Amino acid sequence: MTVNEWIFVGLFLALAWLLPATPIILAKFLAPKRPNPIKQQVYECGVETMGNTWVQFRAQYYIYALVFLLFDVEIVFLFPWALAYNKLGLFALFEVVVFVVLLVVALLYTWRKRALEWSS
Amino acid sequence: MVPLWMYLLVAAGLFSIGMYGVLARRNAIAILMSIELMLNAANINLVAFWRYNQPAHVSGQVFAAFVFVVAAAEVAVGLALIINIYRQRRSVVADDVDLLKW
Amino acid sequence: MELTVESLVFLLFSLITLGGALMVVTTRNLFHAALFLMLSLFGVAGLFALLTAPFLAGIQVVVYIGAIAILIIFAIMLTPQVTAVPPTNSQWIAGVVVAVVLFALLATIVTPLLSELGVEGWGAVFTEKNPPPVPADSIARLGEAFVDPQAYMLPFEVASVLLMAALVGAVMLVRPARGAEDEAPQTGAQE
Amino acid sequence: MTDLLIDIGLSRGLAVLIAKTLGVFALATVGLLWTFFCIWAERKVAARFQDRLGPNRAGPFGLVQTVADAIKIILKEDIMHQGVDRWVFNLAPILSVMSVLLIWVVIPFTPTLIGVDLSIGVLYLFAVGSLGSIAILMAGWSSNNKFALLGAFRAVAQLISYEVPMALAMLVPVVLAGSMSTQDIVRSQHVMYLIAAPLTVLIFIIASMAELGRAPFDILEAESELVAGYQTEYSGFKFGLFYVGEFLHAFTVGLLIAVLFLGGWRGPFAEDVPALGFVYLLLKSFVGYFVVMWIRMTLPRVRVDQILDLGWKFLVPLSLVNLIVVAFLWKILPGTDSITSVGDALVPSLVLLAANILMIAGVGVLLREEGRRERARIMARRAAQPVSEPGSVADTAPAGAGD
Repeated sequence: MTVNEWIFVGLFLALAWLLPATPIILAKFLAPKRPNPIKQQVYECGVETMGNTWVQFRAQYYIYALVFLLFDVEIVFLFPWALAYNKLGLFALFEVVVFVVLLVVALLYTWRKRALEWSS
Repeated sequence: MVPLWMYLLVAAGLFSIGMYGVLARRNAIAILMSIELMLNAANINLVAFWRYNQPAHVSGQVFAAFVFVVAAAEVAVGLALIINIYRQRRSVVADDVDLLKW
Repeated sequence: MELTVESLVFLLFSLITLGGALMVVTTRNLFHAALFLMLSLFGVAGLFALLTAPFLAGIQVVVYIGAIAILIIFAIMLTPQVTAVPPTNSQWIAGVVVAVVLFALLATIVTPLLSELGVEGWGAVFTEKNPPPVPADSIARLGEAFVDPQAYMLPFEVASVLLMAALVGAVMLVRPARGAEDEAPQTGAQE
Repeated sequence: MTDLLIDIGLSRGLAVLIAKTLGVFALATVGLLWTFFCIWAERKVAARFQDRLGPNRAGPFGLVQTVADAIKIILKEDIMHQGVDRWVFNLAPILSVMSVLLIWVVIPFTPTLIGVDLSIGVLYLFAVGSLGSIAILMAGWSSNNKFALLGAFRAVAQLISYEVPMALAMLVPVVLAGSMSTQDIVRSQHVMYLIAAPLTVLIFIIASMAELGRAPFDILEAESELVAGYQTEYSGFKFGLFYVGEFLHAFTVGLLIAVLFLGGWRGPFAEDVPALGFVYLLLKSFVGYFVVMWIRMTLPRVRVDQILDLGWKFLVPLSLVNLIVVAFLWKILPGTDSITSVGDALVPSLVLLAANILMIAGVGVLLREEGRRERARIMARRAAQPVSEPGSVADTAPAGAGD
């Protein structure tokens, strides 16, 4: 485990985006550009758009993101456990079961409270 | 490697920026983001000290990992509070929420 | 500081981190602030990778960029005042002063500047440059430590309890009140 | 490569840097060009599924069709309508392609050819996978369009819901191999993990389909509801990049299935002739890719609430149970911590296979019961109120035909 293994990833991040960016830049020179006010309107099935785009969203989205965040953190903790699994005893598995069950209880709570319904 | 104090300096800068954000931003969500910056500054310090002083021990990494848990819980509940307040008062400006102030 | 590849990379990631952070606290547009927050936290992930903590770098991206940032953006959309309010409040000058003073204090404590100038007894000197290498099985050891009753078993389980409490509490707060649907949108369509 | 550069008189550091830079460009270029072939292959397969011929004019078997399409799309006007957030708008398609290309960094093509064998390989896959949702949010937000924004939000809700079962499925190979490095996972598959963990593979495929945002999970761009979702305002090559990203992702799912569950480059003589390993990997990933296409061509679109329910109320609990059962059996079976040959791995794999079949049967029974209850509920509702629900026609419309 060294820092060096990241050199390739770093270089990839630094350079590889140039490839998808090239056609965009190329298109800037090649593609025609004849803007007019009607063409530049926001697309809304031919109707002129009304009001602000940033309409208020339902809280449902937030609840899904919330459950996701907490499960995400849990999974991240499972990774080192899975890595060391062969060296650990059955007791370690039991601990992880407790760890997982606690969060599943929270999921069940959310479920029972009907917060995980799309149309509440 | 670069000397340890450079990492600490970056963390100090990040913490100060976060501090400014907490003090000066009006929007409660922006304040929460600034708090995230401060938590990250603390995390940089934890990891840097672990790396430079006791890389053979796991404690530093373990603590940093628990900071992630706390950060996640804090953001989840904090944003939920903000959303709830927004519902009741139609505002996310932290100064408007002064019911408990005297 | 001699110019090695490592120090250059360090400099780059520090600039990303601090620059992104500065934009977070100064940008007017909250959505942009959230994007800059991601950039800044990505810089921190880079610093972790540079500190030979690849696992933490991975978590940083998964948890912060993949989850927390999305949660923040969702919350921004739920409270649509993206650019409506001025970004700073009346005490922003005081905020600048506090932040600058704090930074100056911390900087004098952590950098060897003062001890080089001859001031003794102020701050510690953190000039270690060549720490011992990180053991190759560091992540596996982390996994063992999490479930070892002698080490971090209790915090590990408590972390799960904390997550559970956070989830239940946050769902309780956000869940739309039954029946009384007070979410009449003032801007029209509601998805 | 590095040695060659040192021989012609470069310093070691510079030589490594140049070699790696070339590697980066080679990998990214091959990845992107490969997409051309994937698009052609998918169109051909889709055509066969729908009893058509597919592209057959440009070049032999229509192979050059995609190139022609690319040239056409690059010459299209790139419309920047009013109110877009320029920077974010332009960055989103690039990020969308990058989030897929970055996966290729840790794919072991042969025993020796791999971008970099990260020690946290699988966690890296998980981390990179989450970048895609950021790209979608950026695209939807910067478009200043209600359809785009709603589409982006639905898409992200779907993506994040399926990231959890996907990560839990990826944990199973980590448990079995005792390593997060993709190369180690391939090396330790003396018997493919498909045998040991078929349920995991199923979960992985379903979750990946949802991550792809393809039929039956294509509410991201449900034409009948949201125009084109978050891509609504994109035109010209920026739209093309989203398109490329989607097809590249579809093939990458095949690659991941091959690497994590089908033994990657493993096969007869692959250790001795690395090129052979590459061929095996390609064949295996086309198997995975074909399954993905097959599902896409066959199943109709699922409603948004059904998608989220399927994710949270079915796949997440199932994948947690699956992970724990596999881990438990792996622990109590003797000799699983020192597997070095096919013989060592065979017995535990078969036991796990039996357990998996039991689990799948159990899940099947549960699903049947649930299906019956659901049907009874619908019948009861129908009886109470004979008018058919509005909107149900659009919701169950089959997915768009071939592209």
